[in-house]
This record gives sequence, C-alpha cells and structure tokens, in this order.
Amino acid sequence: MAQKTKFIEQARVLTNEALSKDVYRMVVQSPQVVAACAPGQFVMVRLNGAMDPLLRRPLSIAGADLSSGNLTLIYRVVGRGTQQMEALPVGARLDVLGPLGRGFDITGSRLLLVGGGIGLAPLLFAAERRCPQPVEVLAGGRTKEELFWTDLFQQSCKQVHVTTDDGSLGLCGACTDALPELLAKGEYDGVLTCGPRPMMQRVAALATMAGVRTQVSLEEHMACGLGACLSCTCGAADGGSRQVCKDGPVFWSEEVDWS
Amino acid sequence: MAQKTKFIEQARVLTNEALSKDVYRMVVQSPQVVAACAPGQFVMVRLNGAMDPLLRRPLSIAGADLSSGNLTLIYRVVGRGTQQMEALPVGARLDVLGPLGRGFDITGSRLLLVGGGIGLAPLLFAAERRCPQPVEVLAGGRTKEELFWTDLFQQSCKQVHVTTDDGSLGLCGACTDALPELLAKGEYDGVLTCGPRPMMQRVAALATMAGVRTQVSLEEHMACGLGACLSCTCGAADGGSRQVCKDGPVFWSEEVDWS
Amino acid sequence: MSGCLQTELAGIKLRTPLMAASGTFGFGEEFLDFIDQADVGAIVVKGMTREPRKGNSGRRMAETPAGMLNCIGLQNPGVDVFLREILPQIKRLDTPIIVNINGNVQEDYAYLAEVLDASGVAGIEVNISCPNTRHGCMAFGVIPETAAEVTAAVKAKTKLPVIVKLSPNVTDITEIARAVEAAGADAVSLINTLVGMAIDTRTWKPVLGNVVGGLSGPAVKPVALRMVWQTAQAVKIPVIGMGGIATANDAVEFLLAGASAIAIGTANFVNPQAISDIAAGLASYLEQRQIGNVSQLVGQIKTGE
Amino acid sequence: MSGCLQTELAGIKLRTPLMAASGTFGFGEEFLDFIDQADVGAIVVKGMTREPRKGNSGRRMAETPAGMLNCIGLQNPGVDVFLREILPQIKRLDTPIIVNINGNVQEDYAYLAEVLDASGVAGIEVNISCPNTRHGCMAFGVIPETAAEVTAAVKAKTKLPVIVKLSPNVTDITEIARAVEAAGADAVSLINTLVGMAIDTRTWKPVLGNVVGGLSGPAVKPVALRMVWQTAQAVKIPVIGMGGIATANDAVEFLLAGASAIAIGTANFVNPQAISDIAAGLASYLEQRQIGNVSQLVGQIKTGE
Ligand SMILES: Cc1cc2nc3c(=O)[nH]c(=O)nc-3n(C[C@H](O)[C@H](O)[C@H](O)COP(=O)(O)OP(=O)(O)OC[C@H]3O[C@@H](n4cnc5c(N)ncnc54)[C@H](O)[C@@H]3O)c2cc1C
Ligand SMILES: Cc1cc2nc3c(=O)[nH]c(=O)nc-3n(C[C@H](O)[C@H](O)[C@H](O)COP(=O)(O)OP(=O)(O)OC[C@H]3O[C@@H](n4cnc5c(N)ncnc54)[C@H](O)[C@@H]3O)c2cc1C
Ligand SMILES: Cc1cc2nc3c(=O)[nH]c(=O)nc-3n(C[C@H](O)[C@H](O)[C@H](O)COP(=O)(O)O)c2cc1C
Ligand SMILES: Cc1cc2nc3c(=O)[nH]c(=O)nc-3n(C[C@H](O)[C@H](O)[C@H](O)COP(=O)(O)O)c2cc1C
Ligand code: FES
Ligand code: FES
Repeated sequence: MAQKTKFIEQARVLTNEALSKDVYRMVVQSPQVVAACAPGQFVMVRLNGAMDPLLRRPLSIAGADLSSGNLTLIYRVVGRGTQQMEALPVGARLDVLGPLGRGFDITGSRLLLVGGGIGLAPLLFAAERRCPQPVEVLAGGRTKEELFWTDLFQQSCKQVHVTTDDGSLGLCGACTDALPELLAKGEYDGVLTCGPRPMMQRVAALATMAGVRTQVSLEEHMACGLGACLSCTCGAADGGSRQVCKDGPVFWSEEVDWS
Repeated sequence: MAQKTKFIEQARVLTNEALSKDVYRMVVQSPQVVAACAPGQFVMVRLNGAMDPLLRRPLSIAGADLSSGNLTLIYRVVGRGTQQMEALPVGARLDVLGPLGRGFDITGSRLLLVGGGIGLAPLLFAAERRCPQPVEVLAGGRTKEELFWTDLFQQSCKQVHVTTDDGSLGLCGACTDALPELLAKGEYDGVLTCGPRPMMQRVAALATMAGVRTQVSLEEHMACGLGACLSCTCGAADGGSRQVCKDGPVFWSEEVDWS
Repeated sequence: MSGCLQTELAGIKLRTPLMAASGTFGFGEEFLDFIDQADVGAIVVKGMTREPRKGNSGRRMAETPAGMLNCIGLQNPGVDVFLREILPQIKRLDTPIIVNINGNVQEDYAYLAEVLDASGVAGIEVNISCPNTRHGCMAFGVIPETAAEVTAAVKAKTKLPVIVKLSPNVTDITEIARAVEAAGADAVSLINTLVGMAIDTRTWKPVLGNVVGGLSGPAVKPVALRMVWQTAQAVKIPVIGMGGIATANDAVEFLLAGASAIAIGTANFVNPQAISDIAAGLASYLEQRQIGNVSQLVGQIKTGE
Repeated sequence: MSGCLQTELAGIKLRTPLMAASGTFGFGEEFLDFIDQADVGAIVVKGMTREPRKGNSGRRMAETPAGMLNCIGLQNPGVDVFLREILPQIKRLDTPIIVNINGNVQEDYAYLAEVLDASGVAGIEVNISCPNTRHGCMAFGVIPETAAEVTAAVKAKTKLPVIVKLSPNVTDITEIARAVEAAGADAVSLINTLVGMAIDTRTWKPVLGNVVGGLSGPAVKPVALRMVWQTAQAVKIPVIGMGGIATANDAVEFLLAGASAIAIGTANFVNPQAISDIAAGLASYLEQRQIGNVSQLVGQIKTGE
C-alpha cells in the first residue's frame, strides 16, 4: 500500500486560550499531522464521541512545530462545534483528521499575504514556514479587537500592514483599499489570500492587474474532507468543477469560476 | 399557582470520585432540590446541551444536606450517559430536575433496609435521615469490591449486615439468604428494599411471612419523570396501573402486581 | 410579550402559537411547576379512546440518536372518566384544551366527537396516525379514502373545530391532507411519529414490547419540516407543525415553512420549560426584526431564486 | 478474523458483510489511508449516469441532529469516463465493485446495465430512490409497477447480480420490494435517504440549494431497521441493510433484523475508519458468543413471546 499521507490522531490539548472576545487558539499534540502538513492545508476535528454534533469541523492549520509535534488551531466561536471546542479543558483529547487538501505554493522571493479576519490563520502558518525568509502581510479586521493578529505575525514577518473597518487600528477601511498602493511599490512575485470570498476576488483582481499571481483559499461546507461526499464542489474556470477539500482549499485565482 | 414542589437547577459539581471500579459518587450544589426532597425520591439529570444523548437519566437521591444544599448521587457507569457523568470535572454544571416521585415512609421504630448493589443508594439517604435513630441495613453485593457501602452506612446505622455472592465479604450468597434469620430475631416494624426486582420480590415475600410490611423501590425506563409520557407504567395489585415516576418509585409491596 | 405571539387557529384563540403535543404533556398539570400558562397556546391531551385502555405491555420507551421510540399504546382512562374527573380539573388552567381522539372503527371516532361536542373543550384532534396499536388507527391515516371518511364522520357529530393528525409514514402526505380537507377538516396537524424499531443485541429481542414504536424528537425534524412545507402548499386549511421542535429557531423554521401554529412534544421531556423558553425566544426573534405579530412569519420561506 | 465474517450475496463473494454505501466512499481510494481493504466486503461507487453530471448548485450539505441532509444531485463523470479512467484504477483494490446506476428514463437504466455487463464489476445497484434530482429517479421507486419495469429492463441487459435500492419515502416498502423481486431483482438494498429540509432563519431561504435533501446518519437508524425487518420477511431475495449504521452494535441489529449484508454511509465521514472498526467489533461479538460465521445472525431476531 502507498505511504500514508493522512492520519487520525487523538490529540492531547496543551493550551486553549482566548485571543479576543470570540477567537481562540488551541495547541494540541498531533505529531503525525504536524510531520505531514504544509501551509494552507486543514484538519477536520471531531469534538466528542456523541452523535450530536455529528460531523467533523474543518479548521486550517495555523501552525505546526516539527520539533515538538505541536499543532496550532485558531478558531472563531460561531456555533455548537466551536463552542464545545472552547470548552475543552487542557489534557482533553481532540480527534484530529489530517492533513487535508492542497496547500499554498510558498516558493517565490517576495510574497504578500492578504488576510481578512479568521482567514489569517492559514497565512500565519505560511509566514512561519517562510522564516527566516521574510514575507509581508496585509491584515484586515473589523476593529482593534483583532490587534492580536499583528503580534502573531510580527515574529515571522518583515512588515505587517493593518487595516480595520472602523479605523481603530492601522488604515481605516477594507484591506483591499490598502492593496493597490502596496502592489504598486512592493515588487511582489506572489500573493496568498484567505478571507471572505468577495475580498479574495477583489484581491485577485487587483494583483492580476499588477501582474502578480494570486493563490486563494476557498471555503465550503464539508462532510468528509476527503473528496468522497462531493458536498464541497465549486465551479472552475475551465467549466468543470473541483472539490474544495481535495483539489483545494488553495487554488490559483485563475482556476476559480468567480461568477 | 400552587407552591412549587419540583425544580430545575444547573448544579455545580463539587466532587466526582470513584467508590469502586465502576461506581462513582458525585456531590452537586442543588439547594432547591435538597430543601424539597425526601428519601426514596429521585432526580432526572441532563448531561449536556447537545441532543445526543437526548433524554435525562433518573438517579436516586443518595444524600441531601440541608445546611450546605449539597446533593449526593451514587451511580454505576453502564452506558453513554453515566460515562459522560463520570467525565464531568469539578466546577462543571449538571442539569438536575427534581425531586421526583414518592419516597419511603421512614417512620417506625425498627427499620431494616435491604439493598442489592446500586440499589443501596436511596437506602443510604433513608438511613441518614433517620439519624440519630438507628436503622439496620442488609447490604448485598457481588464481591468485596463493594465494601465501600459498608463504610458509607457505618456512620448512620446501628448494624450493617453484609452478604456477597462470592463470600469475599460477610456471608456468602444473596442478601435474601441472610434475611430469614434477621427477620426472626429482629422485631422490625418495617422493611425498605431497593435492588433487582426478583430480589425485592423475595424480600417482600419473606418479610410479609414474618408479618413485617415492606416498601419496594421500582425501576422503569423513563422519558419525562413527571407522569406525562406514560413510559414507566407498571401493573398494580388492584388490576390497575401506576406510573413509577410519579406514584412511585416507592410502593408498598402489596400494591405491586409481581406477576 | 405584548401579544406579538397572539394568534388564532380554526377559530381557536391562542395566546401563543405553541401547543403541547398529544401524549407528551399529560393533562397539563404535570408541568405547572415549570411553565407559565400564558406561554401555552393550547394543550392537546393524551390520546383518548371510547373505553379505558391499559396500553402496551413490556418496555415502552427507548432512546435513539437525537430521538426516542415509544409504544405507549394509547393508555388512557377512557372518555367518560376524562369528562367526569379530569376535564373539570384542567379547565381551571384556562388554556384551550384540545382532545386527541382514537378508535378502532369509524364509529368510535363518531362517538367520541359526539360526547365531546358540548363538553367545553376547544377542539378535537383526530388521530388517524397512531403507530402503536395493532389494529386500526394508523391504517385509517395512510389511505386517502378512509382518512376522509373518518373526518366526515367526526364533522357530522360536532361543531367544534376538527384537526386531523396526519401520519408521516406515507408516500405522499399532501394526498391525505387534501382528502381530509375535502371531507371538512378545519385544520391538519403533522407529523405524528415515524415507525421505527430497535433490537437488543444481548437478547436478540426487540427492545420495545410492541416490537415497533414511534420515532420522535430532534432526529425527525428535517422530515417533519419538509412535510409541513409540502402540506402547507397543498391545502388552504391551517397546518399545525410538529416533529422535533426543541428551540425557538426550530419553531421559526416551521412557521416559515407554512405552519400557522406548532406543537412541542419530546422536547418537554428533555426540558420541562421548553414551551416557555421557546415562547421567549420567539418573541425576541420578532422584536429584533420589528415584526409585529408571529403570523407574519407563516409561510414566508423564500424558495424562488 | 479467520473468515468468520466471510459471506456471499447474490453470487458475490464478500470478505465481510460490510459494504461502503454509494455516494459516501468516493471510488474507494479516498479511504486507503484508513481502511484495511480486507475489512471491506464491497464498494458501491457513487451514482452513475449515462452522461456526465455536474450535480446541484448551491449548498449541498447541512448537518441535522445526529444526521445530515445532502443534495449532491448525482455529480459524476458519466459511465464512459468511469469505465475508461476510473474502473481500471480501482480494480487494483481487489474489492468487489458494485456500480450504482441512475437515470431519468427507463432506457437510461437499460443502457447503463448493458455497458457495465462485461466491464468486470461485481454487480449493479439500481437506484430508483434518489431524492435529489428534480425529474425522475425517485419517482420510479415509489410506484410498484414502474419499479418493476426498471428492474426488468436492467435484468434484460445484464447477467450481473442486480440489486435494487429502495426508497424509504413510501407507505409500504414491502410492496415495492415484492414487485422488484417478482421482476427478477437478485437483491434489494435499503434504505436510501429520507426526504427532509432545513430553513435558514436569518435569510428565510432553504439551507440547501435544492430546497429539499436526503436525510442520513444515526438519526434515521430506527426507521431503517424497521424497514429492513419488514422487507426481510416479505421477500426471499437477500436484503442489504443500511441507514445510520455507525457501530458494530448497529451492524448486529441489522443482521438480526434480516439483512444478509449491510452498508455503511455517513459514518465514513465521521470516522474514516468506521468500516474497519465495525469489522473488528463484529468479529469479537461473534467470538464472544462462539458463533462461527456472521451469516448465523441473519434474521435471528426473536419476536415471538
Ligand atoms: C477549509 C476550511 C478551513 C477553515 N479554517 C478555519 C479556521 O482556521 N478557523 C475558524 O475559525 N474557522 C475556519 N473555518 C470555518 C469553520 O469550519 C466553521 O466556522 C466551523 O465549522 C463552524 O462550526 P460550528 O459547529 O461552530 O458552527 P455551526 O454553524 O453549528 O456548524 C454547523 C455546520 O456548518 C458547518 N459550517 C459552519 N460554518 C462554516 C464555514 N464558515 N465553513 C464551512 N463549514 C461551516 C459546520 O462545519 C457544521 O457542519 C474553515 C472552513 C473551511 C472549509
Ligand atoms: C427511579 C430510578 C432511580 C435510579 N437510581 C439510580 C442510582 O441511584 N444509581 C444508578 O447508578 N442508577 C440508578 N438508576 C438506573 C439509571 O437510571 C441507569 O443506570 C441510567 O439511566 C443509565 O444511563 P446510561 O446512559 O449510562 O445507560 P444507557 O444504556 O446508555 O441508557 C440508555 C437509555 O436507557 C435508560 N436506562 C438504562 N438503564 C436503565 C435502568 N436500569 N433503569 C432505567 N432506565 C435505564 C437510560 O435512562 C436511557 O434512557 C435508577 C433508575 C430509576 C428508574
Ligand atoms: C411518549 C409519546 C406519546 C405520544 N402519544 C400520542 C398520542 O396519544 N396521540 C397522538 O396523536 N400523538 C402522540 N404522540 C406524538 C406526538 O404528539 C408528536 O406528534 C410527535 O412526538 C412528534 O413531535 P415531537 O418530535 O416534538 O415529539 C406521542 C409522542 C410521544 C413521544
Ligand atoms: C453525501 C451522500 C451521497 C449519496 N449518494 C448516493 C448515490 O449516489 N446513490 C445512492 O443510491 N445513494 C446515495 N446516498 C445514500 C446512501 O448510499 C445511503 O443509502 C444512505 O446515506 C443511508 O445510509 P447512512 O445513514 O449510513 O448514510 C448518498 C448519501 C450521502 C450521505
Ligand atoms: S467534503 Fe466531502 S468531498 Fe469535499
Ligand atoms: S417517565 Fe414519563 S410518565 Fe413516568
């Protein structure tokens, strides 16, 4: 049989702390997933043996430390699954399936990472993997409540540009407003973006105009995460379709049917 | 509206410790239930907000301390619900509904409590409520693994007679084997029993022969615990039927249709 | 709650659109410690029969994933005892009482309708969908003709609003709904339980005394919601929706699907305060959206692109 | 596991009675990292159609209490691509491959049976119960006559074992089962999904792009088990049972109810190792009871008193 590329681990929770009102960071012991994963890939987590909630939850890998085998997840509490995740005490087990999907191509000499809100999670892992080679990040948030992202990126990034919808931190407005100027002087040879679909579409459009190729990380509702159930189909520019969980979640912007 | 007799409390877990391999004792803060309850009554507990497991679990009240508002439950881990109960950390909340049903009549000058296995839980509360008036208890168990019951009863009982199926502690055999002798010299004016139905039937038969009235605590699968769903119907000697959750769980042995 | 929940169904004034489903709320008094009567639109009492009934023997309940199976089998004191001893008691709750009637033959239904007609109850729910009695009952509910006949027989004997309770164990529930509407039903209620079973793998015996039982609870909600949506489009009479409703959000889904009122069943067991909790949640849902009355939600689902 | 799980169904030799249910196991390769092929009795591949199909647009999946709704809508590359590109690949798994076929008209089914006949697959599962295509498909499955016609049309074109997959959205599933048996079906499989829906209370729109979808998972198990039990008594051909099976205990229930083999669907998503875990649990269940072969469980439920 071919070499195993995906694993199921009962990962011990090492830390589970709040980064803001509703965003948490959980670090779990998941050596097999950590050893196999790349930035842009994700895991599907199961919260308890019970049958409700039934399905696994997809979460991007926000960090993977090869030496310790520690896997970092950064999640926003939005519903029953993430609520249960927030309640998990240190020492409890999280059922982790992964690594899943196709990640970012992080080669290239000057990369700009553009993320909105929780979409910054996979970009954080990309930035870390690039160290010591610096990257620049443009982080868009709602308010300075999301300041913590800046701190997280500071360690591994040359420059962290910040925008907030209410101007309470950095430039006021959407991160896409700040993008043209950056692209103009940045001489980037690649843009990686993750966030709300309209934001990513705009980022891709602007970068393409500036002649920079963009990779986008898509989101779909998923049951299996393995390419088996066909829940997560998205349209492709070639008129065909792709499975976000298997062919993605990361795609080249020109692969995607944005309509 | 009439005075409230039943309550729903989100009771804080104060302790949750093993008494034997599969039997645990949980103490929760449930002042309203404690203030209203009597020996032989029970509560229905809900384990988490999730929809699986869906139904509440009936558990006898094994102790209720009026001064502290502490409610004691003693449970055997047999399935999903009790497994989740075992996993509840101190400080967590247990959703408690109660007190429910009709308890024991613990008046009378010389009472003998006869319990098998986990059936001893409600009898423990009865013994405590009788203090300082002493009662005698005949405790039947499988092996000396269940020794802990003796310790629990020691505090409030004049005499603790023990039998184990394998003779590893006290008399060898079922507790019903030791009963005739006790009844002969005991001059009891009441027997309270809880345990497997065949055991209670035998206890009732022996006690009746000895001219002592017996109260038995029945068990049925329950959905509501309030007399509303009619899941827990049992046959009565008068040819009619009763709801174990509302008319019981404690009945006079002569009320029960044992066939 | 300022009356934003007040509504009306087949001539019955309801303080809220939240009814207690038959067989899950006893005769109402069991929940007095937990429920503010002002939150209860109507109480549908346990299924009544002409004669007293002991119900099924053996185990009557089994938990299933997010649901439960029951085979109570219409245990009830019989309509005479109900009218003489129970009804006078529960009238004091001053909440509309709807009586769920059951029979083995058409005459039973007619008889029950007749004796209830002048009893002061608010309405009659004709149960032609009970899965838990060996003969009759559900048989009526799966064939349009017999369903219509029972409905007509009941209507002939009473001026009370007649609600016909439909079985989900059919190929096309709208066909049955249209048949009973044509026969004069004032409303339909759905769904009753789905027929299911469980087996004890230690003894190799069915878990339930009656072998099969009725599945209820959150597990059935998606099926119930779909049937309510289909039925609401198929008939002009009001639809009472039920099946797995446990939260205010569930309630809103059923109203949007076309239910004029809804009933809460199994959720009462899990949370004896369920009806009051749902009433509060529903009121704040309306308030947040500045919707004056709950009836403005009914059937408002947007299916067109 | 010493062959205690070995069995046979309609001439197909199975290493275990555990099949992967259509649409939930991809083409089998997605689970290679988690499943020991020795544990898989057969793989039923995703529903095939004559032409390639994009499936439904909009959201295709929604979680429900202990279950899920899907409206994939038979997305598949079409039978030609399957035969040319996919089948050669998955033949290497050396596990019997059963192809689930779907059509809008009877001729589609006949065509698919014909082209698959000599392809080297182990059998054909005729899906007359897909709830997720606007026209056809499920329509065939709810009427005995059309169900029989499709079955006969397929049988006429192939010597392969023909399994007919039944819809649970009917009043009497045994009626359909008997009809397809009479038309020559070699086995029946059930249940397909129950039709359900969900509504987004923020937008008032259906959650699923197709408005309704198919309910699967543990929530439906009691209904599936009951239908398998009824069908096993009604027909002589073997029954493949499925619907909410997630544990070895669930598997034993279906076998006792009369299923000769069972299929695991939604559980594969929750636990990609489900089939191997169930195989291990089933083997130890047999061992503990000194039962030599799993077939000795089939239909052994004790209903008589
Ligand atoms: C590839 C991928 C990576 C993701 N990475 C992250 C991350 O790093 N951090 C983070 O906070 N969130 C991330 N999400 C979103 C995350 O999956 C959802 O927020 C989460 O599933 C919500 O679960 P819940 O039970 O709390 O919410 P509920 O609303 O109760 O979930 C109900 C159902 O909807 C699904 N669902 C709900 N929201 C989403 C969503 N936005 N996308 C996909 N499915 C959804 C759930 O998985 C579940 O099946 C990611 C999603 C995808 C597809
Ligand atoms: C009035 C009364 C008092 C009880 N007091 C105690 C007590 O003090 N300590 C204790 O350990 N146990 C007691 N029991 C038994 C206890 O209710 C069950 O052991 C418990 O419900 C098992 O739940 P589970 O989820 O772990 O098991 P599961 O098997 O997963 O439960 C599945 C379903 O079966 C029901 N069930 C399972 N076993 C029983 C049973 N023996 N009686 C009734 N329902 C059952 C559950 O409530 C649930 O609905 C009492 C039962 C009753 C009726
Ligand atoms: C224990 C129990 C008893 C029931 N008894 C009756 C009954 O007597 N008559 C009737 O029409 N429906 C009866 N039902 C069905 C419910 O009224 C309701 O239609 C069904 O349970 C679905 O709603 P739910 O999921 O909210 O419980 C009963 C349901 C349960 C769970
Ligand atoms: C995502 C998904 C896709 C499915 N696709 C098909 C299909 O193409 N053909 C088919 O006959 N059944 C299909 N089914 C039904 C399953 O094969 C199975 O009959 C049903 O899900 C019940 O089993 P379960 O509860 O174990 O999932 C599908 C089910 C799911 C969840
Ligand atoms: S989530 Fe199942 S195929 Fe993508
Ligand atoms: S448990 Fe509902 S009536 Fe007793």
